[in-house]
Amino acid sequence: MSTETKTASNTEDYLRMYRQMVRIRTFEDNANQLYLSAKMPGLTHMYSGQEAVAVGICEALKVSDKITSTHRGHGHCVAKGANFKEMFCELLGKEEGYCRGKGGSMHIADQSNGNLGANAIVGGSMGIATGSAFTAKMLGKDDVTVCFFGDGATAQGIMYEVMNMAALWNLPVIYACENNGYSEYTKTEEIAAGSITARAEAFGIEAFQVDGQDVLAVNTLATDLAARARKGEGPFFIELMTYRYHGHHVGDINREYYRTKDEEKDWKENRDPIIRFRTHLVVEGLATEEELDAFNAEIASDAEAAVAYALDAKYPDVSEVDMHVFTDIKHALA
Amino acid sequence: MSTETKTASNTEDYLRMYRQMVRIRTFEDNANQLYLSAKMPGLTHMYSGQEAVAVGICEALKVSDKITSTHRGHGHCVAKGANFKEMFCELLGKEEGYCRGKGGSMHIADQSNGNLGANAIVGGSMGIATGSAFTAKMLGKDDVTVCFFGDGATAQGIMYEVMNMAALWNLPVIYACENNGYSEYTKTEEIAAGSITARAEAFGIEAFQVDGQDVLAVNTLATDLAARARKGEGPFFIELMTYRYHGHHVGDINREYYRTKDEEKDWKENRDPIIRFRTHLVVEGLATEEELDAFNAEIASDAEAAVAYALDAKYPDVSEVDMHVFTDIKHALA
Amino acid sequence: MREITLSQAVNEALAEEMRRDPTTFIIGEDVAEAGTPFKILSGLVEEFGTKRVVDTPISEPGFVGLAVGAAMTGTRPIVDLMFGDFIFLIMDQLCNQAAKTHYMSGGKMTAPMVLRTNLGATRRSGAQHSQSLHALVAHIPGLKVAMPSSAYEAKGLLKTAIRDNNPVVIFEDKLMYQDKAGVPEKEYLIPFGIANVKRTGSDITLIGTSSMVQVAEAAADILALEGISAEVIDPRTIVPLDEGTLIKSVKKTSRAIIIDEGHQSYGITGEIASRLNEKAFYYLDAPVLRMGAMDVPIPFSPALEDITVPTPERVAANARKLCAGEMIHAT
Amino acid sequence: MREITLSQAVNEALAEEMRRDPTTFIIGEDVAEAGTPFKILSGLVEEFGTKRVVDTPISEPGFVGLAVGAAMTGTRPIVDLMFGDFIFLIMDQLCNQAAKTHYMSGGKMTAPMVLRTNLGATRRSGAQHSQSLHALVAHIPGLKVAMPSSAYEAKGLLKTAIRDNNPVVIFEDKLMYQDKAGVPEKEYLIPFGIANVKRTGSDITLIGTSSMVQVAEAAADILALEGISAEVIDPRTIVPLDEGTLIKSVKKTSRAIIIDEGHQSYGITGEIASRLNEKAFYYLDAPVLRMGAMDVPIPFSPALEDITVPTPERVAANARKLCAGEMIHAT
Ligand SMILES: Cc1ncc(C[n+]2csc(CCOP(=O)(O)OP(=O)(O)O)c2C)c(N)n1
Ligand SMILES: Cc1ncc(C[n+]2csc(CCOP(=O)(O)OP(=O)(O)O)c2C)c(N)n1
Ligand SMILES: [Mg+2]
Ligand SMILES: [Mg+2]
Repeated sequence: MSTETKTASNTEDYLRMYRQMVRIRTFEDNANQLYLSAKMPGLTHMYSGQEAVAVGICEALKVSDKITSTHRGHGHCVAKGANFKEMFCELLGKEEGYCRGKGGSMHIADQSNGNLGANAIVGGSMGIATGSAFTAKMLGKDDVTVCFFGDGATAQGIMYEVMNMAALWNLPVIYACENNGYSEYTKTEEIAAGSITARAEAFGIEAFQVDGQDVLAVNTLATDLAARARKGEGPFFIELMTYRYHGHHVGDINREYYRTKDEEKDWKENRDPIIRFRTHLVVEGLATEEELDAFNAEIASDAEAAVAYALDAKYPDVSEVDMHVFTDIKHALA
Repeated sequence: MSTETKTASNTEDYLRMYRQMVRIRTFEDNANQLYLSAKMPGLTHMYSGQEAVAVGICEALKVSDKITSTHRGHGHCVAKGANFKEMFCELLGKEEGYCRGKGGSMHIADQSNGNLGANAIVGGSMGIATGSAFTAKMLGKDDVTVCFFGDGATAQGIMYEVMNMAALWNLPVIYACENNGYSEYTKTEEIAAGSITARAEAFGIEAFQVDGQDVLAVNTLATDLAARARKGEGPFFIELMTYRYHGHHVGDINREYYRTKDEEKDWKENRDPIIRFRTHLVVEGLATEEELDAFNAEIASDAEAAVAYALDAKYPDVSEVDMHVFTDIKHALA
Repeated sequence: MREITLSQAVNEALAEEMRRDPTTFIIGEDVAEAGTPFKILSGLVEEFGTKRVVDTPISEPGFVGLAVGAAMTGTRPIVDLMFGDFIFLIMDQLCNQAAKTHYMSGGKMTAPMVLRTNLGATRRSGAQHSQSLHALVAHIPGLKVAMPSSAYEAKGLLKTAIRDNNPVVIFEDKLMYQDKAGVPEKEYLIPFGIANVKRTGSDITLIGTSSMVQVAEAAADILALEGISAEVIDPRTIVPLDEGTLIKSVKKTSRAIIIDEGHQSYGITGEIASRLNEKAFYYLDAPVLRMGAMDVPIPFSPALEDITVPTPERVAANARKLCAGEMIHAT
Repeated sequence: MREITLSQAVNEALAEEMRRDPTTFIIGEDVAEAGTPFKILSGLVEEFGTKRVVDTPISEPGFVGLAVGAAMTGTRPIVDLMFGDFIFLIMDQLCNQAAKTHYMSGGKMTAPMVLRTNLGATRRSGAQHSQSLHALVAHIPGLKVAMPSSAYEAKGLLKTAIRDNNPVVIFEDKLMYQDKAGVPEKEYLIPFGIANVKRTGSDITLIGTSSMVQVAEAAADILALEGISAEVIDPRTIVPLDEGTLIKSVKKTSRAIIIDEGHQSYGITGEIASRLNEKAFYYLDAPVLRMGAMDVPIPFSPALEDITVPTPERVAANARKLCAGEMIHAT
């Protein structure tokens, strides 16, 4: 995430985008490994394959800009500036996690970087994002809010309710629909009639469709829309065409009944956002293979260290169980 | 409501449409009078001004076709075939009412004529209407369901949820949006961004806008769409431009802060659906002024008799209070 | 002390708090020019403008969700939910989101919002506009729930609610909007979690919520004529609940009736009665009785509606029997 | 008797009823090919086709509303709500519409639908996927509420629910989907409103719902070793509630604990405890205790989550104290 509002047009920005995408992929590979080795409580939803969406968008934002995230939220969290250590601690339910272990993967939040949190209710954060934009407008701040959600979430009525209000009141919010072709085990075309972008347009909202595997295309569009939203020209809607590499969640292993291995292979081999961007960087002479490999290695060892730390970290004390129910009552059950 | 599916192209049909519109207006004038004379419990929402919508549509339907209605539901109820007597009894909370007095104005229903009921939750019947269409399709019946709702109800998310499903599954449902320019004390343009018909079109639903004060235009369109819906070509969406003459409810007397008397006058004098249709009937030689006056008089006396009957009718016995909570438990609190 | 209506009291509380804190705003349907169908908010838009008194489309889940997000990011929304019955529409935003924000974030985020809505039957409004649904939100950890019993409480509790950093739901009795009570001109707040002993007595404790406090007081008047001395207590907030004051009273009187306008079964009377039974067990001379609304959808017909809710006469009748030892086992 | 899992029992109930009644259909998210994320419905779409096992978009209010309308017009929808926590999203359709249809129409219309959903924590699923929200629907007149405690009940109650002409909500414990129990091959139904005395005892009555019946039984085992004889009762349905059986038992044992996985405050334990207190007052030797889930959003961390729900050890510990007369006033 950049500290200034600008297009990511120089090498430094590009390399940060590359690194952030690799960080997400690396985080997810480690999280998946934790699941497979039965070290992680519960299930989690992998973001791998969609990295260009989170990174392309978050790199267009300031720290004080807000995002709302989803059940598939690790990518947004990393892209908006979170650290591995607190993230892994949260995934393992440890006290040093972003939410002191109380949230877990589906509720990870990082307020210091403007991430208002993942959400386990599909569509559950659409109101929150719109309200965040309302705050910005009411208090005269120039913050923009990006609302991430999946294609499946477009079936939730609340989306239309808040788009209507955002449009009526010109709120600085960008609705970012990550269309990865599936909601759980169902293809998008089976659950979405008509056109997703037309649904936003019907409310008078400018809507765009963009290749979600092309980080620069995403970033260019997001940078432009964020700037326009700051000027009061919002809201906007983006449909980002992307793909998730893993199952719906880490436990969704046998998925041939709903999508073919060939399809997965095609996306991974021919449209991977990291490979594509890496090639671009090398071809354009912005980085060498060696430099990029060095980034990868550094990120891998960062992740390894964070995982090891988190595994060893302590759980919250049981006395925390009734803390934070209310802001002003230390122990709700005392 | 005709017993056969057909266009209302002959005199008899026209005269029935005229009578039905007059019956609605007469019903409402009496209901309003009951309120003003403090004889009616609670408040009620008048349909006067919108008669061509309910009548134009319901005359395109069979008895076994279904409708769902709204808080402003007397018009739909009359148009779908209900009697004055049971209606007034219901409005007064009497045992002989359509719902034994338990529903009242906002929940009046008339299952025998396919009216699944008024609804006091704005947008609350959209799921019900869509489900009714689902039944027809699943059981292989050729019934069509019309879902009546106001412009204000287009802000409820459930509308988009059910339109999506209706479109995906080609359900025989017609969404009939009565745009009377206001939801309560707010103008439609202040609460509806973009275009209402475009919102349906975005789901791949064919949408139409029609003059809701022209009963023949409404009836022609509805007849066509009902026939197409029966063939599996639905769902459809109609926006009917209309106007309510009274306040939001009978108690909404001083309304100049939200709409002018001139505006009301203009609609009443220049676009009244009954006056317009009456002129048409006379000009085309389908009826004489005298014949029409005779209808009016007959309806007025019917209404008068029904009101008198209802005022005298008895309330349900107090033992009914815990009946009908469950179908199989006679007294829920026994 | 001057007397004003509950509706005016609410209006004053809002105006005072909005003057004090520029981050507060009102949001809901027809709250601005119309001042709500109950005309409670009249005048506020004139003072604070449409930026802070915001008319919404008929999108309850949407505008409550918006309020949650606004609250999380630095403003203090005061949501107007026109009828308490619409709470069914917004449970997800209120209970899955607002109520859990602080906890799920490990204390890092807050959602300081107020949801003002109403309860109460006998207005001939039918089953979808007459419910008293406070039990539903009281069951969800993370929400505070206030139930003012007069104009005085309505003002003081609302002001406290607006300053609270937690999501608060406040239920006004829509039958009481025009009822007057003494309300000081000087600013005051009523703290949450402190019950109000409206009248002291020695034979039986009558615990009422919202307008049932008045029913309890009327019952106490009837009982007084018969020489039965009833203590009347208004918990004021059901979350947090001032258990201590209630238990103390019951230990003294040995008998209690809880009176509430929510449906009786699986409602709040069971919770309060259970706590009294658990914590004052050996002091009780009779079972703690509960009087809620009947477990039926509220019927429209006046002939039926009026018998669905507790009345002073019925409360007095039950109290009489309890005191006479005729209800060793309630039926 | 053969043993099958709760998940298989549900699957069988659905298959049998769908064969019997061609107007039944299943509707919900990922119910067809995927057979739900819990794989409960596997095989049904193969037998009944996608016309009767209907995958929906992620539109809970929409498809529940659709089910209400379908039920009102001649079909019998069986709605699959993936997580009980999503009930917040559909309260309006369930409680304002389905629950009131029969009553508001004066008995002329019905909404015979079943909403199958689940409850239960300790699955490390976080605060929005771990709630046990049956108290909310139990409070609303017009809904029946079933809470199967094993595969046997899951099948028998679900079949009854499908044939019931009222809207029924059935909560399965998601932790129990793989638990096995004896289930007859021969068709059977379990009537609503009849509690099941799982084991007889003389010292204390343990009333549990859903998987808390197993917790109660495990507690009874612990207590038996100490010479305390516990009666364990499963109400099976909380609406209607078989008050008679519960009261009879408590009159015999003089002590009771209600164990439930919903939040304790303003939940179902208060209702059941109150009814016992009211109707068996002079038979009680100790206050009726309640053990619900803690009044906190369910935390993700395993270190915290496990202590939020009742355990056999804690039930036994409370029972022990009650029987020893150490809890004249519970704390
Ligand atoms: C309200 C609600 N309904 C259902 C679910 C279960 N669920 C979790 S993720 C998911 C699919 C979401 O699809 P999409 O929005 O496309 O996001 P993706 O998983 O593809 O990233 C579903 C149905 C939920 N968590 N919340
Ligand atoms: C869910 C819900 N929100 C709000 C209301 C209060 N209300 C009743 S009618 C109405 C306006 C409806 O406007 P519209 O749909 O245009 O219908 P009209 O009254 O114009 O016929 C409102 C806000 C309600 N009954 N239900
Ligand atoms: Mg998706
Ligand atoms: Mg309107």
